[in-house]
Amino acid sequence: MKTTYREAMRAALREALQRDDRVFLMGEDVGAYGGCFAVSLGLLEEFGPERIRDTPLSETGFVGAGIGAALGGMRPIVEIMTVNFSLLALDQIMNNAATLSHMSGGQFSVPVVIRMTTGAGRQLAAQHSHSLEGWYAHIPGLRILTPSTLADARGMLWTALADPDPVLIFEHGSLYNAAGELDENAGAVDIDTAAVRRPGGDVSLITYGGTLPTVLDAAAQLMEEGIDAEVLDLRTLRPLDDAAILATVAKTHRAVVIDEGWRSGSISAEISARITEAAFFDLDAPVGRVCSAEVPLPYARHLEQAALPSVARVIAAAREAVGTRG
Amino acid sequence: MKTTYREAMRAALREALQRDDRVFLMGEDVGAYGGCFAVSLGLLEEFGPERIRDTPLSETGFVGAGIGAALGGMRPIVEIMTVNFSLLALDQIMNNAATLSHMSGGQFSVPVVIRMTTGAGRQLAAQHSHSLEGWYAHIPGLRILTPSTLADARGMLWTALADPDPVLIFEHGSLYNAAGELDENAGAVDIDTAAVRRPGGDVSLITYGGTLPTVLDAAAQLMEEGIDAEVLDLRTLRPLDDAAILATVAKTHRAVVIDEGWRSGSISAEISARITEAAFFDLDAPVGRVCSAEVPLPYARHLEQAALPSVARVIAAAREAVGTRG
Amino acid sequence: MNAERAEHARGLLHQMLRVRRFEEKCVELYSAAKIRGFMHVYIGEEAVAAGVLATLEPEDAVVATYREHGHALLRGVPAGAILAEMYGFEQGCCRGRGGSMHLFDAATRFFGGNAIVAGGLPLAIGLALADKMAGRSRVTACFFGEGAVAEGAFHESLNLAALWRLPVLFCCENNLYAMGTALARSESQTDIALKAAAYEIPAWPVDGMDVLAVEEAARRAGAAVRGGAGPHFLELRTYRFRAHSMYDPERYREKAEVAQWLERDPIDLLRATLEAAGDLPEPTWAEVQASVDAEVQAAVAFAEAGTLEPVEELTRHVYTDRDDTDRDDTERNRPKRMPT
Amino acid sequence: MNAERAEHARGLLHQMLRVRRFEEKCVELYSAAKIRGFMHVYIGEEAVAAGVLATLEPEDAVVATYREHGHALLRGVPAGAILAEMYGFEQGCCRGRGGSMHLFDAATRFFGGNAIVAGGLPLAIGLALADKMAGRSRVTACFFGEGAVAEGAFHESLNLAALWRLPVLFCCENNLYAMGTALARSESQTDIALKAAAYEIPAWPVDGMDVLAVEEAARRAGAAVRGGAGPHFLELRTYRFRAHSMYDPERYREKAEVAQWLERDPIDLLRATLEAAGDLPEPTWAEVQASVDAEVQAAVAFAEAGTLEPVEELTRHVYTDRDDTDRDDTERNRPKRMPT
Ligand SMILES: Cc1ncc(C[n+]2csc(CCOP(=O)(O)OP(=O)(O)O)c2C)c(N)n1
Ligand SMILES: Cc1ncc(C[n+]2csc(CCOP(=O)(O)OP(=O)(O)O)c2C)c(N)n1
Ligand SMILES: [Mg+2]
Ligand SMILES: [Mg+2]
Repeated sequence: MKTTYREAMRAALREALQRDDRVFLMGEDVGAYGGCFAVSLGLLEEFGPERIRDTPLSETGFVGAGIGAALGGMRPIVEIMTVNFSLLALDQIMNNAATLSHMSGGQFSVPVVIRMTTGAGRQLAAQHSHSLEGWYAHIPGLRILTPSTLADARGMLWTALADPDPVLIFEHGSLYNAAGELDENAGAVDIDTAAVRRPGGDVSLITYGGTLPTVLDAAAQLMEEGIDAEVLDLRTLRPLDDAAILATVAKTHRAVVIDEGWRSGSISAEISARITEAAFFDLDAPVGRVCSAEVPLPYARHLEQAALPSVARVIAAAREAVGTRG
Repeated sequence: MKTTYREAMRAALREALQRDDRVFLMGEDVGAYGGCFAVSLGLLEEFGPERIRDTPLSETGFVGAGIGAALGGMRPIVEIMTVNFSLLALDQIMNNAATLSHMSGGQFSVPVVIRMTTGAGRQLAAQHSHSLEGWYAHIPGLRILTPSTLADARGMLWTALADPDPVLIFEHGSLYNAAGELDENAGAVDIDTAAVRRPGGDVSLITYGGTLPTVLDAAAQLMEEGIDAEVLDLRTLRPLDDAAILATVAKTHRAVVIDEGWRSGSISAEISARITEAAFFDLDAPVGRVCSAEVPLPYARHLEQAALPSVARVIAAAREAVGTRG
Repeated sequence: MNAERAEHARGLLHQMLRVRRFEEKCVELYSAAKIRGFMHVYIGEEAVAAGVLATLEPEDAVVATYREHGHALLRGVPAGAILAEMYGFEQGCCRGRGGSMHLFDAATRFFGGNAIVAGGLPLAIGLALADKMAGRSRVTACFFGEGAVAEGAFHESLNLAALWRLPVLFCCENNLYAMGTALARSESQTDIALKAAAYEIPAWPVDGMDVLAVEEAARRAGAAVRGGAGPHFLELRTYRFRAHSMYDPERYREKAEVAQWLERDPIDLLRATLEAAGDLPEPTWAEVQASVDAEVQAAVAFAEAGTLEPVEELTRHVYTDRDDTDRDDTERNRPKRMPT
Repeated sequence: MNAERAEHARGLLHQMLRVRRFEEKCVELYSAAKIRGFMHVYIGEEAVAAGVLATLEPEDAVVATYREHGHALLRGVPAGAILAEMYGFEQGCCRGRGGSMHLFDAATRFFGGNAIVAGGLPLAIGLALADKMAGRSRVTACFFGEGAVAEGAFHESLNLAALWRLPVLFCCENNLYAMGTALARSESQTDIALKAAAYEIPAWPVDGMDVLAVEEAARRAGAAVRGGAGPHFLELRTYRFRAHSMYDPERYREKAEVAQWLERDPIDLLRATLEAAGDLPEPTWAEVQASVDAEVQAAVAFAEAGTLEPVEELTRHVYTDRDDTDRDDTERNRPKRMPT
């Protein structure tokens, strides 16, 4: 079946709404407008305004309400338009969603799913373009998902809803129009493991989300020059699948982590540190990193593109890793 | 002169208020109450309610107002009681303070100083105890300071106020009562460099802020067993003083980073990654990390203490680093 | 008073006294370093929680602040479990993880214990939304101080509640101070009930030192809420007799002001009313006191006998235990066991 | 109208037309992919910015939203610099870093260009606080949509402004929709001026399609603000004729509603008034149009001739350039150079 990332997300939403009465979608313009990125288009007509619930511009209020509704037995899906706006709700996310289970000594669970668009590439500038999913992965109590494929766009939501704890799903804005084939019967997928998207033996390219297509492009080009890269899609940033990370490094002895977050304090740093800690003497080269430039994303296209991980930068980092004598 | 960290901070505030009309202090209970940790005690009487400005409970509002006042030519010092509450103001901090200079193409500067208490150890539990300074260090456009000594408590504020860009100062709650000698003439200090607090040749213990005393204790004990540790106090978490980090590692070839943040995605990971990137073949052991357990800080003392970096854990990590064959 | 009403009033007096004596004991135990961290007592404000909570049903929900010992106690959380929590013991209602500011109890639908000012309001909105969507006729009572009114979260929550006609009973504990900040120094409009009116939420001020008045108002408002009339808002005018927390030197208010309010002690007031009507004969009052003292003493004994959770359990409950969870249960957030 | 008044009204007509034609050109250039990202035009709402900005002094400050081309233009930012900004060129008012949603100009004290809804309000509070503390008699005009009223930041800001009697002129552009959300679906109380009244801020609704009414109200309110009477609040009732942004298929409102509002086009209204009074003879109107067309054309030419900033400059301005900054200047945030 031909579909797009956006349609796959929508199919996942529809399925969840059909399967479980407790599920509802809430956020700014998810209903009458059809979703700011048209993900929920048509769902209002199908499920009505109670379950496709437009909210006022009140990120703290409606994210907190999602957390409360989860405490009250519902399975809310809260949509935040863009990751930058989620900062307005961060108190509710960190101080409530992520802590209630622990603070209550395990009495409560918070089965809320919070979805948001992340990432740059569409010239939306410094207040709409950041990639903070790796930053959110710092917070204990949360689970962080970054679907990069049609199958994950289709399958991660249901698993997230079945999870008793708060799950944040980051959808990269550049992926919504990604088109491709998806199995008619595609459904829930696991949210615990990373996936090798391209096997290879020379260097491990570790990435996730919106950067996966860039990395796969780079891997294809690297093959032309005889470098056979393995591409690992992390899929879940918290908790990280350490076993998969170490397995690919054990195979290749060289790794480059690619992510769209700002470099300092990025999830790439964490992965680099973990690899070093667990596989130091296996490594033939230091772990490389390709991240975004440390700048509020600029509007101008050439500057924005220069700030982001590119095929060329991935290739250069892979070459450097492979070129290093072990 | 005998003094405390709290008094040193207060002296710094007083000096700033005396030296520059544009400086004022604003925050919850900084005035009539005397500051929630008594840092500003007495300043209201000295400088009046315009310049020691009590605010309502409105973190977004008054942090944003501080940013605006900085744009308007003032030199505001904004106090947030505790780092957890700063999440309520994160939109203003990241989307405005950190971006305005860049978004405006360099037309504007935002010379605001935002001070807050950070860290655990006082059984304040999950909504008052976190250490998010390393997490804040991810954000381009900010400068992050973590005074750990009396001299830095006394001296960093003025330098921060002279800086044209937003500076966040994190004061560890466990340090306020720290007492010691301070030069009568102590004044402004640089905020660009890390400082070696204890020279040594066997292993580098890299830390900052509230964890420094723990690390110095550990170093003293390590010396007894013949391990001569060098202790580097980062002082500034953004930008990191790479030269100092690499210099100590070049000397010892072994490093352990100690910080009170949660381990995953910590500033420790960043430092580990940078060391690996720049000094991989100099290292005789993987860079170690001692961080907080990944848990919303619990109230019970034994659990809280178990979650935090301790002398014992630092010693164990240092031993492991030294014991590793290069 | 007729006999039934007198009996009822004595019940309220008993409840207020439970809180008073419990809090006094907490202060004592804090001084003895048995309790640590930040602790905020409710002494002086007992009529508010006692009056409102008397009107709730077991299936209703309660959301409170860090000054919530009294609310937890009156909601039915055992005194021993609360005190053991403050001792940091595993017999505490949150296994020692929450402490004074973070009491929770699934059995009584007591949702905290929120130490972020105004942070509980959005949770209350969500709890009420869940009830409304599920067609359950329940009330969520949400307590917060007048200091919370300046927070954006307060306003977003009121608007959502009104817009969606959610069954929330907002209970603003207006004790005139937020730490050291007097209301007039934190709000341009100090008439709190007017704030709610700006959302078209029915709101009225109540004498928060008169437990019968509080109960009456809460019953009226609660009935409307339960009946589907949307949120209601009570501004409960009260005063804290003690410092904000155990660290507060109280520089910001006059002793005379405190003394004046002490004359309106809610316990004394009700006791005087009952006595004047001959509805509180000495043996009864002595019995009430004795029963309260016994309860507090038993709670201390329970807490003193508590044990520390093994340190190996530190990272447990950050995520829900996977084995004791049916991933698709319909009754999550119901108690697995009653807290002791 | 007397001659002076007619002259003045023609000036306002000219200003509105400048915005209209500029915005129409932007739409055209967006379709031609010269402009990218999110873009929000002000067509239909011109009377609001024209009326308010006509009353400001050069030393006053302006804070606006992502729908701010018109405000920037009328505040005096050259059309060419605005357009070049949207082209992403270094001749843009922000060197291409900001784009449509983030126009800034130090020379005219134009502080954005804020793409976080309600995010500009706290900045305005701070700018006004700086003026007040420095004893400067200035106004900070802060524009925002009615959608912003649901955000906590709005309420915190209004309270601070009122509490501290800050010289802020709040200008709520009530165009009835926040993206696809009609006011009645986002506020329980749809009378926006009442919100301000809850903070004891003088507030009144104004016909936002009548530029003379807007100007009159802004002048009155602004004079009070400047005179030290504290913040004032205008609810400017207007309508956007176009979609929310270039991506909006406008599913949420009826064509008939749009058509009805089109009949109250602020430019047509003023033009008709002037014509009826004989105050807009054909040559004059033609001249106005020609001058506007010429300005827009020149702006396009300026933008088309723009150049890209060298990519090496990418990380510049994340922090203030240290060499061109005296660390202790008293006039930071004053322009180093006028934007071209
Ligand atoms: C968001 C936030 N800011 C600041 C604090 C610190 N703080 C704790 S209680 C308090 C005063 C709250 O006053 P009020 O809401 O009136 O409640 P009361 O203590 O009077 O019961 C403050 C400022 C906090 N806990 N949360
Ligand atoms: C905090 C935040 N949430 C959501 C958005 C996305 N968004 C941009 S404009 C807009 C509608 C704002 O409506 P209003 O304030 O009425 O202004 P108008 O567009 O009508 O001028 C929304 C929801 C945003 N930019 N910021
Ligand atoms: Mg209070
Ligand atoms: Mg609008």
